[in-house]
Amino acid sequence: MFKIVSNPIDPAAWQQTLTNVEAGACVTFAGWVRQHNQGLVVLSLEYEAYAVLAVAEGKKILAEAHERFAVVGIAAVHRTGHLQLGELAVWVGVTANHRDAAFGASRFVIDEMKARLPIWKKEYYTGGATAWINCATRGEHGGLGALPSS
Amino acid sequence: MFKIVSNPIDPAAWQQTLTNVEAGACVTFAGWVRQHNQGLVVLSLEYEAYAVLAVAEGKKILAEAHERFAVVGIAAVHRTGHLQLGELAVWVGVTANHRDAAFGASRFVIDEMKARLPIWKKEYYTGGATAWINCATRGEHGGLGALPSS
Amino acid sequence: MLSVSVYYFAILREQRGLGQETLSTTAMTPAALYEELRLLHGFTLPSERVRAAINDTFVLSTTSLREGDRIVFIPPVAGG
Amino acid sequence: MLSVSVYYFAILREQRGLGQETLSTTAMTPAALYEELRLLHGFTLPSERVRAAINDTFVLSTTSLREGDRIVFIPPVAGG
Repeated sequence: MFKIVSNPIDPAAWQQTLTNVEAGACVTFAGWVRQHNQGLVVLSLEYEAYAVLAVAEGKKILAEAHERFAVVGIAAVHRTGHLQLGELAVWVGVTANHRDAAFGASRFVIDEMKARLPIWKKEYYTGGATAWINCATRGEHGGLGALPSS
Repeated sequence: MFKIVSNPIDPAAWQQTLTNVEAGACVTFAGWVRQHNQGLVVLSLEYEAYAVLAVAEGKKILAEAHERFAVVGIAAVHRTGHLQLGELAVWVGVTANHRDAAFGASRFVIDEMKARLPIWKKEYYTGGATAWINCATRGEHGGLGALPSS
Repeated sequence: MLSVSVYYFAILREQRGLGQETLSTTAMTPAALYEELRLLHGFTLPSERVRAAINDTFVLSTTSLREGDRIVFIPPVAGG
Repeated sequence: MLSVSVYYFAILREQRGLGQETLSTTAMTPAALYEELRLLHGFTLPSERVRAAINDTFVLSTTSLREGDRIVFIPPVAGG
Protein backbone atom coordinates (compact mmCIF):
# COMPACT_ATOMS: atom_id res chain seq x y z
CA MET A 1 0.00 0.00 0.00
CA PHE A 2 1.28 3.42 -0.99
CA LYS A 3 -0.38 6.74 -0.21
CA ILE A 4 0.12 10.48 -0.34
CA VAL A 5 -1.84 12.04 2.53
CA SER A 6 -2.52 15.54 3.77
CA ASN A 7 -3.48 14.55 7.34
CA PRO A 8 -1.04 13.49 10.07
CA ILE A 9 0.49 10.03 9.61
CA ASP A 10 -0.37 7.55 12.36
CA PRO A 11 2.53 5.06 12.32
CA ALA A 12 0.68 2.61 14.60
CA ALA A 13 -2.21 2.41 12.15
CA TRP A 14 0.18 1.90 9.26
CA GLN A 15 2.02 -0.73 11.23
CA GLN A 16 -1.29 -2.57 11.68
CA THR A 17 -1.69 -2.91 7.92
CA LEU A 18 1.46 -5.07 7.93
CA THR A 19 0.68 -7.43 10.79
CA ASN A 20 1.07 -11.01 9.65
CA VAL A 21 2.24 -13.97 11.73
CA GLU A 22 3.85 -15.49 8.65
CA ALA A 23 6.49 -12.80 8.68
CA GLY A 24 9.01 -12.72 11.49
CA ALA A 25 10.71 -9.40 10.93
CA CYS A 26 9.61 -5.84 10.42
CA VAL A 27 11.76 -2.80 9.66
CA THR A 28 10.26 0.67 9.70
CA PHE A 29 11.66 4.03 8.68
CA ALA A 30 10.20 7.30 9.93
CA GLY A 31 11.33 10.71 8.78
CA TRP A 32 10.15 13.86 10.48
CA VAL A 33 10.70 17.59 10.40
CA ARG A 34 13.91 18.38 12.20
CA GLN A 35 15.06 21.60 13.71
CA HIS A 36 18.23 22.08 11.74
CA ASN A 37 19.21 21.62 8.14
CA GLN A 38 22.72 22.51 7.03
CA GLY A 39 23.17 24.92 9.90
CA LEU A 40 19.89 26.83 9.58
CA VAL A 41 17.16 26.75 12.22
CA VAL A 42 14.00 25.30 10.68
CA LEU A 43 10.67 26.40 12.17
CA SER A 44 8.35 24.46 9.91
CA LEU A 45 8.21 22.86 6.52
CA GLU A 46 5.87 22.60 3.59
CA TYR A 47 5.56 19.62 1.26
CA GLU A 48 3.95 20.02 -2.11
CA ALA A 49 3.22 16.99 -4.29
CA TYR A 50 2.24 16.39 -7.86
CA ALA A 51 -0.12 13.83 -6.40
CA VAL A 52 -1.24 11.78 -9.42
CA LEU A 53 2.28 11.13 -10.59
CA ALA A 54 3.64 10.72 -7.06
CA VAL A 55 1.15 7.93 -6.35
CA ALA A 56 1.90 6.21 -9.65
CA GLU A 57 5.65 6.47 -9.02
CA GLY A 58 5.27 5.30 -5.42
CA LYS A 59 3.37 2.19 -6.48
CA LYS A 60 6.06 1.50 -9.05
CA ILE A 61 8.74 1.72 -6.35
CA LEU A 62 6.87 -0.76 -4.13
CA ALA A 63 6.44 -3.17 -7.05
CA GLU A 64 10.17 -2.96 -7.75
CA ALA A 65 10.94 -3.68 -4.08
CA HIS A 66 8.68 -6.74 -4.17
CA GLU A 67 10.63 -8.02 -7.19
CA ARG A 68 14.04 -7.42 -5.66
CA PHE A 69 13.52 -8.59 -2.08
CA ALA A 70 11.81 -11.58 -0.46
CA VAL A 71 9.33 -9.51 1.50
CA VAL A 72 5.85 -10.28 2.82
CA GLY A 73 4.41 -6.77 2.92
CA ILE A 74 5.37 -3.17 2.22
CA ALA A 75 3.54 -0.01 3.20
CA ALA A 76 4.69 3.54 2.55
CA VAL A 77 3.15 6.96 3.01
CA HIS A 78 4.26 10.54 2.40
CA ARG A 79 2.53 13.52 3.86
CA THR A 80 1.97 16.89 2.17
CA GLY A 81 1.08 20.34 3.50
CA HIS A 82 2.52 22.53 6.22
CA LEU A 83 4.26 20.47 8.92
CA GLN A 84 5.54 21.57 12.30
CA LEU A 85 8.73 20.43 14.04
CA GLY A 86 8.56 16.80 15.03
CA GLU A 87 5.70 15.90 12.69
CA LEU A 88 6.09 12.81 10.55
CA ALA A 89 6.67 13.51 6.88
CA VAL A 90 7.28 9.98 5.64
CA TRP A 91 6.89 6.44 6.92
CA VAL A 92 7.93 3.12 5.40
CA GLY A 93 7.33 -0.36 6.84
CA VAL A 94 8.43 -3.72 5.50
CA THR A 95 7.73 -7.21 6.80
CA ALA A 96 9.67 -10.28 5.75
CA ASN A 97 10.65 -13.73 6.96
CA HIS A 98 14.23 -12.64 7.39
CA ARG A 99 15.74 -9.36 8.45
CA ASP A 100 18.05 -9.13 5.45
CA ALA A 101 15.11 -8.63 3.11
CA ALA A 102 13.30 -6.31 5.53
CA PHE A 103 16.32 -4.02 5.91
CA GLY A 104 17.18 -4.12 2.21
CA ALA A 105 13.69 -3.37 0.98
CA SER A 106 12.98 -0.59 3.48
CA ARG A 107 16.23 1.14 2.55
CA PHE A 108 15.50 0.73 -1.16
CA VAL A 109 11.99 2.15 -0.81
CA ILE A 110 12.93 5.27 1.15
CA ASP A 111 15.91 5.97 -1.11
CA GLU A 112 13.81 5.68 -4.25
CA MET A 113 10.98 7.73 -2.75
CA LYS A 114 13.36 10.55 -1.94
CA ALA A 115 14.94 10.41 -5.38
CA ARG A 116 11.91 9.84 -7.58
CA LEU A 117 8.65 11.10 -6.07
CA PRO A 118 7.57 14.47 -7.47
CA ILE A 119 7.35 16.03 -4.02
CA TRP A 120 8.98 19.32 -3.07
CA LYS A 121 9.93 20.75 0.26
CA LYS A 122 10.01 24.36 1.40
CA GLU A 123 11.76 25.20 4.64
CA TYR A 124 10.72 28.14 6.85
CA TYR A 125 13.53 29.63 8.92
CA THR A 126 13.76 32.00 11.86
CA GLY A 127 13.57 35.60 10.62
CA GLY A 128 11.05 34.82 7.89
CA ALA A 129 13.35 33.40 5.22
CA THR A 130 12.22 30.39 3.22
CA ALA A 131 13.82 28.06 0.70
CA TRP A 132 12.70 25.35 -1.69
CA ILE A 133 15.06 22.46 -1.14
CA ASN A 134 15.72 21.72 -4.76
CA CYS A 135 18.66 19.43 -4.81
CA ALA A 136 18.54 15.98 -6.34
CA THR A 137 19.41 13.38 -3.74
CA ARG A 138 21.45 11.12 -5.97
CA GLY A 139 23.81 12.17 -8.72
CA GLU A 140 22.67 14.34 -11.57
CA HIS A 141 19.05 15.13 -11.91
CA GLY A 142 17.83 13.95 -15.32
CA GLY A 143 16.51 17.18 -16.78
CA LEU A 144 14.99 18.27 -20.06
CA GLY A 145 18.41 17.88 -21.64
CA ALA A 146 18.60 14.22 -20.63
CA LEU A 147 16.57 11.04 -20.80
CA PRO A 148 14.03 10.75 -18.00
CA SER A 149 14.96 8.01 -15.53
CA SER A 150 11.52 6.44 -15.70
CA MET B 1 18.63 2.04 26.87
CA PHE B 2 18.94 -1.73 26.81
CA LYS B 3 16.71 -4.17 28.67
CA ILE B 4 15.87 -7.82 29.03
CA VAL B 5 12.19 -8.12 29.98
CA SER B 6 9.80 -10.92 30.81
CA ASN B 7 6.60 -8.99 30.06
CA PRO B 8 5.25 -8.17 26.57
CA ILE B 9 7.21 -5.50 24.71
CA ASP B 10 5.21 -2.38 23.88
CA PRO B 11 6.91 -0.93 20.80
CA ALA B 12 5.01 2.35 21.05
CA ALA B 13 6.33 2.92 24.58
CA TRP B 14 9.85 2.08 23.46
CA GLN B 15 9.47 4.38 20.49
CA GLN B 16 8.54 7.17 22.92
CA THR B 17 11.88 6.85 24.68
CA LEU B 18 13.55 7.93 21.43
CA THR B 19 11.41 10.94 20.51
CA ASN B 20 13.64 13.92 19.88
CA VAL B 21 13.07 16.76 17.44
CA GLU B 22 16.80 17.06 16.91
CA ALA B 23 16.81 13.77 15.06
CA GLY B 24 15.07 13.54 11.71
CA ALA B 25 15.16 9.81 11.08
CA CYS B 26 14.17 6.71 12.99
CA VAL B 27 14.64 3.09 11.98
CA THR B 28 13.09 0.30 14.01
CA PHE B 29 13.46 -3.46 13.83
CA ALA B 30 10.89 -5.81 15.31
CA GLY B 31 11.26 -9.57 15.44
CA TRP B 32 8.41 -11.80 16.49
CA VAL B 33 7.55 -15.47 16.77
CA ARG B 34 6.75 -16.80 13.34
CA GLN B 35 4.81 -19.86 12.38
CA HIS B 36 7.47 -21.65 10.42
CA ASN B 37 11.16 -22.24 10.86
CA GLN B 38 13.02 -24.32 8.33
CA GLY B 39 9.87 -26.15 7.28
CA LEU B 40 8.54 -26.99 10.75
CA VAL B 41 5.30 -25.57 12.14
CA VAL B 42 6.08 -23.58 15.28
CA LEU B 43 3.32 -23.30 17.91
CA SER B 44 5.19 -21.26 20.48
CA LEU B 45 8.64 -20.40 21.61
CA GLU B 46 10.60 -20.06 24.80
CA TYR B 47 13.47 -17.65 25.39
CA GLU B 48 15.84 -18.21 28.25
CA ALA B 49 18.49 -15.62 29.15
CA TYR B 50 21.56 -15.48 31.31
CA ALA B 51 20.24 -12.10 32.31
CA VAL B 52 23.18 -10.45 34.07
CA LEU B 53 25.59 -11.15 31.26
CA ALA B 54 22.98 -10.47 28.56
CA VAL B 55 22.35 -6.98 29.95
CA ALA B 56 26.08 -6.27 30.22
CA GLU B 57 26.66 -7.51 26.66
CA GLY B 58 23.66 -5.57 25.34
CA LYS B 59 24.92 -2.32 26.84
CA LYS B 60 28.30 -3.00 25.30
CA ILE B 61 26.69 -3.46 21.87
CA LEU B 62 24.82 -0.16 22.17
CA ALA B 63 28.01 1.63 23.22
CA GLU B 64 29.80 0.18 20.19
CA ALA B 65 26.97 1.36 17.91
CA HIS B 66 27.25 4.87 19.36
CA GLU B 67 30.96 4.86 18.54
CA ARG B 68 30.53 3.60 15.00
CA PHE B 69 27.49 5.57 13.82
CA ALA B 70 26.38 9.20 14.12
CA VAL B 71 23.20 8.41 16.00
CA VAL B 72 21.12 10.44 18.45
CA GLY B 73 19.50 7.62 20.41
CA ILE B 74 19.37 3.83 20.57
CA ALA B 75 16.95 1.63 22.45
CA ALA B 76 16.83 -2.15 22.38
CA VAL B 77 14.90 -4.79 24.29
CA HIS B 78 14.74 -8.57 24.26
CA ARG B 79 11.97 -10.55 25.85
CA THR B 80 12.29 -13.85 27.70
CA GLY B 81 9.80 -16.53 28.68
CA HIS B 82 7.16 -18.46 26.76
CA LEU B 83 5.92 -16.52 23.72
CA GLN B 84 2.98 -17.25 21.47
CA LEU B 85 2.79 -16.78 17.69
CA GLY B 86 2.95 -13.15 16.70
CA GLU B 87 4.38 -11.92 20.01
CA LEU B 88 7.35 -9.57 19.88
CA ALA B 89 10.63 -11.15 20.94
CA VAL B 90 13.00 -8.31 20.16
CA TRP B 91 12.78 -4.63 19.28
CA VAL B 92 15.48 -2.15 18.29
CA GLY B 93 15.03 1.55 17.55
CA VAL B 94 17.60 4.10 16.41
CA THR B 95 17.24 7.82 15.81
CA ALA B 96 19.73 9.89 13.85
CA ASN B 97 19.99 13.05 11.81
CA HIS B 98 20.43 11.04 8.64
CA ARG B 99 19.00 7.74 7.55
CA ASP B 100 22.38 6.22 6.70
CA ALA B 101 23.36 6.18 10.35
CA ALA B 102 19.91 5.05 11.50
CA PHE B 103 19.86 2.08 9.11
CA GLY B 104 23.49 1.18 9.77
CA ALA B 105 23.22 1.27 13.53
CA SER B 106 19.93 -0.62 13.76
CA ARG B 107 21.30 -3.38 11.56
CA PHE B 108 24.50 -3.51 13.59
CA VAL B 109 22.63 -3.72 16.89
CA ILE B 110 20.25 -6.52 15.90
CA ASP B 111 23.04 -8.53 14.26
CA GLU B 112 25.25 -8.25 17.33
CA MET B 113 22.39 -9.01 19.71
CA LYS B 114 21.58 -12.19 17.82
CA ALA B 115 25.21 -13.24 17.71
CA ARG B 116 26.36 -12.24 21.17
CA LEU B 117 23.60 -12.12 23.77
CA PRO B 118 23.50 -15.21 25.98
CA ILE B 119 19.86 -15.92 25.14
CA TRP B 120 18.56 -19.28 23.99
CA LYS B 121 15.46 -20.23 22.10
CA LYS B 122 13.39 -23.40 22.31
CA GLU B 123 10.80 -24.05 19.64
CA TYR B 124 7.61 -26.03 20.30
CA TYR B 125 6.22 -27.83 17.26
CA THR B 126 2.94 -29.54 16.37
CA GLY B 127 2.96 -33.09 17.73
CA GLY B 128 4.77 -32.16 20.92
CA ALA B 129 8.35 -32.04 19.65
CA THR B 130 10.69 -29.30 20.84
CA ALA B 131 14.16 -28.13 19.94
CA TRP B 132 16.73 -25.74 21.33
CA ILE B 133 17.88 -23.65 18.42
CA ASN B 134 21.55 -23.87 19.09
CA CYS B 135 23.24 -22.68 16.01
CA ALA B 136 25.59 -19.74 16.02
CA THR B 137 24.30 -17.06 13.69
CA ARG B 138 27.62 -16.06 12.24
CA GLY B 139 30.52 -18.32 11.40
CA GLU B 140 32.13 -20.47 14.03
CA HIS B 141 31.02 -20.16 17.59
CA GLY B 142 33.99 -19.32 19.78
CA GLY B 143 33.98 -22.28 22.15
CA LEU B 144 36.11 -23.46 25.03
CA GLY B 145 38.77 -24.42 22.50
CA ALA B 146 38.99 -20.84 21.21
CA LEU B 147 39.42 -17.31 22.46
CA PRO B 148 36.18 -15.71 23.58
CA SER B 149 35.08 -12.97 21.18
CA SER B 150 34.58 -10.46 23.99
CA MET C 1 -0.35 26.93 -32.71
CA LEU C 2 -1.22 24.35 -30.07
CA SER C 3 -3.43 24.99 -27.09
CA VAL C 4 -2.06 23.22 -24.01
CA SER C 5 -2.46 23.50 -20.26
CA VAL C 6 0.63 23.92 -18.11
CA TYR C 7 0.86 23.06 -14.41
CA TYR C 8 3.46 24.51 -12.05
CA PHE C 9 4.69 23.18 -8.73
CA ALA C 10 6.93 24.44 -5.96
CA ILE C 11 9.44 27.09 -7.02
CA LEU C 12 8.01 27.30 -10.54
CA ARG C 13 4.51 27.86 -9.16
CA GLU C 14 5.79 30.65 -6.93
CA GLN C 15 7.81 32.30 -9.69
CA ARG C 16 4.89 32.09 -12.11
CA GLY C 17 2.42 33.25 -9.45
CA LEU C 18 -0.13 30.61 -10.36
CA GLY C 19 -0.46 26.84 -10.44
CA GLN C 20 -2.04 26.31 -13.84
CA GLU C 21 -2.67 28.13 -17.07
CA THR C 22 -3.89 27.38 -20.58
CA LEU C 23 -1.83 28.86 -23.36
CA SER C 24 -1.13 28.77 -27.08
CA THR C 25 2.36 28.00 -28.22
CA THR C 26 4.42 27.33 -31.30
CA ALA C 27 6.77 25.13 -29.26
CA MET C 28 6.82 21.55 -30.49
CA THR C 29 8.44 19.89 -27.45
CA PRO C 30 8.48 20.24 -23.63
CA ALA C 31 12.07 21.51 -23.84
CA ALA C 32 11.15 24.28 -26.28
CA LEU C 33 8.05 25.20 -24.28
CA TYR C 34 10.00 25.42 -21.02
CA GLU C 35 12.60 27.65 -22.63
CA GLU C 36 9.86 29.96 -23.94
CA LEU C 37 8.22 30.14 -20.49
CA ARG C 38 11.53 30.52 -18.67
CA LEU C 39 12.40 33.65 -20.67
CA LEU C 40 8.87 35.02 -20.29
CA HIS C 41 8.56 34.52 -16.52
CA GLY C 42 12.17 34.58 -15.39
CA PHE C 43 12.26 31.03 -14.00
CA THR C 44 15.57 30.55 -12.24
CA LEU C 45 15.83 26.80 -12.91
CA PRO C 46 17.80 26.03 -16.05
CA SER C 47 16.06 23.58 -18.35
CA GLU C 48 18.56 20.81 -17.63
CA ARG C 49 17.30 20.77 -14.03
CA VAL C 50 13.65 20.37 -15.00
CA ARG C 51 11.82 17.24 -16.13
CA ALA C 52 8.48 17.09 -17.89
CA ALA C 53 5.33 15.01 -17.62
CA ILE C 54 2.53 14.99 -20.18
CA ASN C 55 -0.90 13.75 -19.13
CA ASP C 56 0.58 12.46 -15.84
CA THR C 57 3.41 10.42 -17.36
CA PHE C 58 7.10 11.30 -17.42
CA VAL C 59 8.18 12.05 -20.99
CA LEU C 60 11.33 12.74 -22.96
CA SER C 61 12.19 16.40 -23.48
CA THR C 62 11.89 15.79 -27.22
CA THR C 63 8.40 14.31 -27.14
CA SER C 64 6.02 16.02 -29.55
CA LEU C 65 3.38 18.19 -27.93
CA ARG C 66 -0.21 17.64 -29.01
CA GLU C 67 -3.32 19.77 -28.86
CA GLY C 68 -4.87 19.70 -25.39
CA ASP C 69 -1.87 18.14 -23.58
CA ARG C 70 -1.55 18.70 -19.85
CA ILE C 71 2.11 19.50 -19.28
CA VAL C 72 3.84 19.54 -15.90
CA PHE C 73 7.33 20.91 -15.42
CA ILE C 74 8.99 19.08 -12.55
CA PRO C 75 11.72 20.80 -10.54
CA PRO C 76 14.35 18.61 -8.85
CA VAL C 77 12.67 16.73 -6.03
CA ALA C 78 13.74 16.82 -2.42
CA GLY C 79 11.29 14.59 -0.62
CA GLY C 80 11.36 13.18 2.88
CA MET D 1 39.92 -29.52 45.53
CA LEU D 2 38.01 -26.34 44.77
CA SER D 3 34.43 -25.68 45.70
CA VAL D 4 32.63 -23.81 42.91
CA SER D 5 29.05 -23.21 41.84
CA VAL D 6 28.01 -24.09 38.32
CA TYR D 7 25.01 -22.62 36.46
CA TYR D 8 23.31 -24.27 33.50
CA PHE D 9 21.12 -22.74 30.82
CA ALA D 10 18.97 -24.04 27.99
CA ILE D 11 19.97 -27.47 26.69
CA LEU D 12 22.60 -27.93 29.40
CA ARG D 13 20.04 -27.14 32.12
CA GLU D 14 17.65 -29.69 30.67
CA GLN D 15 20.29 -32.39 30.27
CA ARG D 16 21.59 -31.78 33.80
CA GLY D 17 18.05 -31.61 35.23
CA LEU D 18 18.84 -28.56 37.31
CA GLY D 19 19.91 -24.94 36.88
CA GLN D 20 22.58 -24.66 39.52
CA GLU D 21 24.76 -26.82 41.73
CA THR D 22 27.72 -26.44 44.04
CA LEU D 23 30.44 -29.01 43.59
CA SER D 24 34.03 -29.88 44.40
CA THR D 25 36.42 -30.43 41.56
CA THR D 26 40.07 -31.03 40.80
CA ALA D 27 39.65 -29.28 37.42
CA MET D 28 41.85 -26.20 37.14
CA THR D 29 40.12 -24.53 34.17
CA PRO D 30 36.62 -24.12 32.71
CA ALA D 31 37.57 -26.41 29.80
CA ALA D 32 38.64 -29.20 32.16
CA LEU D 33 35.58 -28.75 34.36
CA TYR D 34 33.21 -28.86 31.38
CA GLU D 35 34.86 -32.05 30.13
CA GLU D 36 34.45 -33.66 33.57
CA LEU D 37 30.76 -32.65 33.73
CA ARG D 38 30.08 -33.62 30.12
CA LEU D 39 31.25 -37.19 30.77
CA LEU D 40 29.36 -37.35 34.06
CA HIS D 41 26.01 -36.04 32.76
CA GLY D 42 26.15 -36.94 29.07
CA PHE D 43 26.00 -33.39 27.73
CA THR D 44 25.63 -33.57 23.96
CA LEU D 45 27.40 -30.29 23.25
CA PRO D 46 31.11 -30.79 22.56
CA SER D 47 33.35 -28.45 24.51
CA GLU D 48 34.31 -26.46 21.42
CA ARG D 49 30.70 -25.32 21.13
CA VAL D 50 30.50 -24.06 24.72
CA ARG D 51 31.86 -20.82 26.16
CA ALA D 52 32.39 -20.03 29.81
CA ALA D 53 31.76 -17.10 32.11
CA ILE D 54 33.14 -16.73 35.60
CA ASN D 55 31.45 -14.36 38.00
CA ASP D 56 29.35 -12.93 35.12
CA THR D 57 32.26 -12.20 32.78
CA PHE D 58 33.25 -14.13 29.66
CA VAL D 59 36.58 -15.86 30.26
CA LEU D 60 39.18 -17.84 28.34
CA SER D 61 38.82 -21.61 28.53
CA THR D 62 42.26 -21.70 30.11
CA THR D 63 41.50 -19.26 32.93
CA SER D 64 42.38 -20.63 36.36
CA LEU D 65 39.42 -21.53 38.53
CA ARG D 66 39.37 -20.16 42.07
CA GLU D 67 37.61 -21.18 45.22
CA GLY D 68 34.02 -19.96 45.24
CA ASP D 69 33.83 -19.06 41.54
CA ARG D 70 30.41 -18.91 39.88
CA ILE D 71 30.86 -20.66 36.56
CA VAL D 72 28.37 -20.54 33.69
CA PHE D 73 28.67 -22.74 30.64
CA ILE D 74 27.15 -20.98 27.65
CA PRO D 75 25.73 -22.99 24.76
CA PRO D 76 25.71 -21.42 21.29
CA VAL D 77 23.19 -18.58 21.30
CA ALA D 78 20.25 -18.26 18.93
CA GLY D 79 18.49 -15.10 19.98
CA GLY D 80 15.88 -13.08 18.19
